[in-house]
Amino acid sequence: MFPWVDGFHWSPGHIIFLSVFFTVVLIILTTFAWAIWRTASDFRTHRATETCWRLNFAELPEAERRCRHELAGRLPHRVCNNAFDCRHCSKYAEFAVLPSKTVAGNAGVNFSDNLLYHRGHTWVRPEDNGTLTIGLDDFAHHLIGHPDSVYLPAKGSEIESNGIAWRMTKNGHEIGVRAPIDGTVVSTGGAKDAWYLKIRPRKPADLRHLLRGPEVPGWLAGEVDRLQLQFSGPDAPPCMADGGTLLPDLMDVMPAADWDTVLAATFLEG
Amino acid sequence: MGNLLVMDRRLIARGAERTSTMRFVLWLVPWVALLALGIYAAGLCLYYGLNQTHMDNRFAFGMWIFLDLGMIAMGAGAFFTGFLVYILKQEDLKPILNSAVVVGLICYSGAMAVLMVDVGQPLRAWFTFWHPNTHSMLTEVTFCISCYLLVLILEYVPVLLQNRQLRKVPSFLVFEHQLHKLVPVLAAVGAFLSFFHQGSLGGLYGVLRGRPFAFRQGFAIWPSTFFLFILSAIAVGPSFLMLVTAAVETFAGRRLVGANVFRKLGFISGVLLGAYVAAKAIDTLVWLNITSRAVGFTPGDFYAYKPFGSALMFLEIVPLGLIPAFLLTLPVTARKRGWLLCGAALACSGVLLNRFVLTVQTLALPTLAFDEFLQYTPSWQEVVTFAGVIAYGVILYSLSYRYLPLFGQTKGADKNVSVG
Amino acid sequence: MKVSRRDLLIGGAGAIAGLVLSPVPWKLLGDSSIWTQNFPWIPQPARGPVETKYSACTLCEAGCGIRLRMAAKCPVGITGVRSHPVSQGALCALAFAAHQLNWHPRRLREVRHAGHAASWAEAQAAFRKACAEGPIAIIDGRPGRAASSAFEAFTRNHHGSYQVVLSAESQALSPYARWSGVSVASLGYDMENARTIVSFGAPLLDGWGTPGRFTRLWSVRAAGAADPQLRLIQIEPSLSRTAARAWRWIPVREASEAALAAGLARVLLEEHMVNAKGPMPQLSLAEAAAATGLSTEAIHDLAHTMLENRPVVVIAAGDNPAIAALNVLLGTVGAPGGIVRKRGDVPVQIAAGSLPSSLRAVLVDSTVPWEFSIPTDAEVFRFAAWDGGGNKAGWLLPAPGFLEELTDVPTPPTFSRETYAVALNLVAPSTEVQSAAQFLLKINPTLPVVKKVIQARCEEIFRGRKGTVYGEHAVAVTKIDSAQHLEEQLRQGAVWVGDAPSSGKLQCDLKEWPAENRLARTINWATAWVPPVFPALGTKLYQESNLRELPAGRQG
Amino acid sequence: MSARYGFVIDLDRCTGCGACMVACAAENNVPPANPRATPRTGLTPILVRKVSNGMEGAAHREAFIPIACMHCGNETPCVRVCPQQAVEVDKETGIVVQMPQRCLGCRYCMTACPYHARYFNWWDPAWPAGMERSLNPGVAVRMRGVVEKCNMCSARLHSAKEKAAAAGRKEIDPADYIPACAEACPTGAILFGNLADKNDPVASASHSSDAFRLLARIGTEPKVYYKSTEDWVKALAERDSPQPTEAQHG
Repeated sequence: MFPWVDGFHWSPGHIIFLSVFFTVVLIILTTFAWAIWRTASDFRTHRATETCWRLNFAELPEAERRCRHELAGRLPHRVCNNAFDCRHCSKYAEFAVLPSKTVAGNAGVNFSDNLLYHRGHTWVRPEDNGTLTIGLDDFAHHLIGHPDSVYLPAKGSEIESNGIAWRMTKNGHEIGVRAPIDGTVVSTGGAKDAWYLKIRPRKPADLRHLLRGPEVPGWLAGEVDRLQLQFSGPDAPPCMADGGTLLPDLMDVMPAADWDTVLAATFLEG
Repeated sequence: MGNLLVMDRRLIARGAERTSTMRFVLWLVPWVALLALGIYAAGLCLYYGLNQTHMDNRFAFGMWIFLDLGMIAMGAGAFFTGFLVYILKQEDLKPILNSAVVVGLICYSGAMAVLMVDVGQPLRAWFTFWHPNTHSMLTEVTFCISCYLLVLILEYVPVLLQNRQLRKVPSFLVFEHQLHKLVPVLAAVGAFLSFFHQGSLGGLYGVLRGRPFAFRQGFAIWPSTFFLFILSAIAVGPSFLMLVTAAVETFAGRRLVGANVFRKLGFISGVLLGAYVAAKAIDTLVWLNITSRAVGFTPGDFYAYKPFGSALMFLEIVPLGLIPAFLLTLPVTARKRGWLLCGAALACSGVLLNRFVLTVQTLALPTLAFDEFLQYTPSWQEVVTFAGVIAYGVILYSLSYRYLPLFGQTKGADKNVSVG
Repeated sequence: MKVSRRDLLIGGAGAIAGLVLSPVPWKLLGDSSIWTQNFPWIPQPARGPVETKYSACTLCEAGCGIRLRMAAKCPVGITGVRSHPVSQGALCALAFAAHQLNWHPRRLREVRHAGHAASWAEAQAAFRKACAEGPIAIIDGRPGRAASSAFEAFTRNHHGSYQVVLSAESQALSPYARWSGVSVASLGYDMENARTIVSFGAPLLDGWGTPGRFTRLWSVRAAGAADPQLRLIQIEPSLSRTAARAWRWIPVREASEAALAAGLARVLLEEHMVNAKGPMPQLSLAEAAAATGLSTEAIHDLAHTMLENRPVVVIAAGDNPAIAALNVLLGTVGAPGGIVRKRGDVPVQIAAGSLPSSLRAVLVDSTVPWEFSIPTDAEVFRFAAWDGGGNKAGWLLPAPGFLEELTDVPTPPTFSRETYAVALNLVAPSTEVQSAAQFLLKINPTLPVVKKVIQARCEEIFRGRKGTVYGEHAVAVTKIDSAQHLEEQLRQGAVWVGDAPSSGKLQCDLKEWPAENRLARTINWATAWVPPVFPALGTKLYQESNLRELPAGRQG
Repeated sequence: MSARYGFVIDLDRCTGCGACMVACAAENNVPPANPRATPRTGLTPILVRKVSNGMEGAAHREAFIPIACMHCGNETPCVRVCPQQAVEVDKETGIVVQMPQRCLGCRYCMTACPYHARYFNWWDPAWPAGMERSLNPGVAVRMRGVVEKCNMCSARLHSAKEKAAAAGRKEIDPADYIPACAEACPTGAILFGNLADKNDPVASASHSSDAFRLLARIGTEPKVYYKSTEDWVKALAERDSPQPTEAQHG
């Protein structure tokens, strides 16, 4: 194996054989090490969360990747291929100016025009003091109702957009809520108050990627449809008829449903 | 119990359609039992020594070596598919890539496990690395197989990390992402290694000048069996993948890959098999008429002893070689899934027969003029140990199939397939 | 602090990686391989000063010369002694592992009475009682030893009878003894001067007589030659090892040897090929041919071949007068290359089997083969170093094992000259053992002591001024200065050999052709081997290969 | 100068007594058979095999052929295949040396050997209680799971070398080195010596017209020669029974 080990010969065959072997091992180990190093550097440069989100995004079924402009009725059909980050979307501005058609009926899911919505069912409210308040939207509230427990990040900790902002549990299901935007946590609320986090964005916040105005009802309508689809099926529990409204605390009302899938879809789990 | 159900549900990729936890457990139970038995039998062999087997001084190799060779040939699908996809850019084979990796991993790790029981002093296995004899084909095999096993594990990691729960850990997800980008490198290395050890496994017998039944002339340092084994392995690897996929499809009750993939695998397999059969035929003629005659051995010395008649050679070359080659390539049959699978099955059995003949007949035949022809039947410990390996394979594959995206890279795709 | 799944996974991975990178697993790997080289249960050879000793093998009457490698006072290897005049460096296959016998699982380690453990005191009490109550007999398997004289003395003092079990080789010589009145022990074959040897089933090349003597002779004068100086004609139903290597093999029907002898005699007499005038056998040539399954021509040719190059000697496998008679016709009895008489004379002994019916007890010496069935229902005191199994004897008495007692080695039968050697007790007895002589000595302290008898014999030889002592060098007795010196040499493994046989003094006149046709005792390769067990390494011959078969009645 | 030790075995003289087998086992501390051992799983570094000319009746002939490691001098099959150099050809003596403590027990060498002269330790070596005291101190006992074979009693060669060194001699005294089998053979059928030494009896014997080697045409240059005057025995050299005249070359 090595010159100092018994059985080593300085013969061409022996040398060639061993050098090939060592080369191969070296390549394999280098590959492995390289992957690890790249991973580490991704975390150092805060690209990790972004990468994760993009990978998970790639896993989303097309139906859940509809472009905001389609939701707002500006376009007939368009699938987002930008991980819902309109800030880097070349087409954003071009489509944003098109006229929008508001979708009628929202199945009893409330929303407010002065909140900005993230696809992970959180809303963002810019405060006068420059901080941003983050909360769960009405749709999420209808599903979860009152969570059994909430694990919020500590004051002063950083959250990154599309990373997990906070975790909640309900009936043994773990729910990770994606952060709509990055920044530093300045204070934490909870289920009892209407909001969960107040954060201070790193730089003057660019909120372009969040849904607003006509896009929201379209999006929510789609979500409700999806919910309906997921509830329908052979062993589905009784659920809202067309035009009916979403009951509150659905998870308590229909514990038998496949909540695992529903929650995964709702909170954009990959 | 309910807890188990929830756990199971959460491990299955979102939207993937899998059988109920109950049925899955019931499916696993017998295999787990078999695995336990196998571990017990292997334990006997390790604790009391190889006297537990029916091998002896003449049958120094037995059922284990034969099946190891078979398994490794079948596992060739892994490196070959990787080679086709990443090096030859046959993107349309991508859907079976993960499955191929798992099959390869099972075959190689299983073979290694059996080898560790088969050697008399497993604790000294590493001597081969420490004091290698580079003239020995077995050294080449040992080095390549262990390296390639490492490669297979590295190739398996990204698949594993795509499990729904594991990918929730950001570092794993990112690592998977990064490693995946480097898989072509691994594929290349894997192809190189497999190429050599598949060959060396053939060389194993080809170099035995003391066994004229196995000894072959060669090119450079490699006897002809070196190349025949490579050819037969890459010929039969895809066929085996087809069989595995078909089996899984039967159990899953739905198509997992497009028919085009099958046809392509079949075609590749068939063409290579044809080449192999041709090469083997020539090799056999040269060996019978020149190589073995030169040392005073006539075909009679090889084929006079039942059950190892010349019929066996014919069976290997024509019904299990030529015919499947045609079944897999001719458009008429290749279009029909049934014929395709039938061809694949024949091809696999043909190569298995080849490994059997080289391992068992080589040792059964007399060499000295006053030697007698010997028989050998494996002991239950041998059989059960190997059955345990099969069980291990089935279990690992079932788990992988249930919890990992084996067919199709995206859940979306998986869904589409499952719907369509 | 809450440990999340993530922490666990990462921790686990880290732990594994750390362990692999640490030296721990690699050190363990190294140690494990060293461990495999000396598992605790693998025996380690005993270390100790290695010395060489010479002695004589006492396991059969051949008394071959052996060289022992001793480590830590324990024999670890046995080889033959080239310079030994009788065995000439050859040994039987089993002798090479004889030093393992003393640890044989069947070694007798305690006095047993009717299958139960007993003590030497009880055994002695029982024998004393028996002697007091009635006549006893002592059966000796190897006459002429110092112990034998002790046996004879005891039987004289206690109105017992001293009996001897003769080996097959000695039995083959007994007809001549009966006809000439000379004791069997003083008869032998002068093979060195024979040019044709006709063996009627005697395994001449398979442990017959003294393994070395004839095999060496044969390999030098006969082996492989088309027309050898020494012609070996083997007459035997099956192709034995001897038959396979013989110059000629003549297959005959089972137990038809005597008939063939008669047939040959007829040819010799009718065609006046020999000087003798008779007696003529009753059997006609045709009858002989029919009995043996040979053609009359074949018998005819054989007769001629026998006489082609003389001297010729006929050797039987056992006590078979018809075959012996053939030698008388050929006039080879008392002639060079034939049956010869050794110097000196040993009192005539009677073979066992004719035991008095009313016996109180029988003492069987350890030299009597295990398979010898004692034809009496008296109380039996059986001495043996190993238990051959299926023993009926009332008393089973553990005798000294291989080289565990001081004994002398008298002339082997079949040898043409007198010899004398001594085997020391080189090995410390591994168990509480007693030889028959020691046993009797405890009962009757006036008996001759082995040590003394050996001394006496040495002095006798010294005074005889005849023969040569073969030790490191061959030294004529006349050159040795004292009896003590001679004894010392013998004790160190030398062997004394008497002068060349005096031919002539042997008269066998046959009145009539011996009618009775005793069957030749069937002989197998281990007949001479006295212990009922084989050395452990015997398995190489009969279990781990198909070379031989474990003879019936022997224990592996 | 380097020797080429070898045997010339005179089959005319071999009576198949088996002394060589037992003497070899005793010298080399080969354990006695496990109760379950058979001729196919035994340990017989030298094995005497019985052969016959296949005839019936009086024409039936038998002979005995002692088979030990042939110490092949060319392309030594076992040496080439051993993955970890547990077998090597000693340059000084031409002896093919097996190193049990290096052996992995893969048994590849056994499949490579055309003479079936290699044996696997299927069982742990075991002697009846106390008998280990009779073991030869010069030779280490092999452990279970390794291959062993005839080493030409290397232990004896070793002590011969020591003796020579002690006497200040470079070369060993041939009289000091003779393997157990050759020493034990009662008929002197097994001749041992240095084939490279023109004056050595084995050298001349190996060139006799009656001498032949087994499967010589495979080209492994065995260093064990056989001698016989019987043609049917000579014909056993090769499988396709060549004429005795052909039997020598190869």
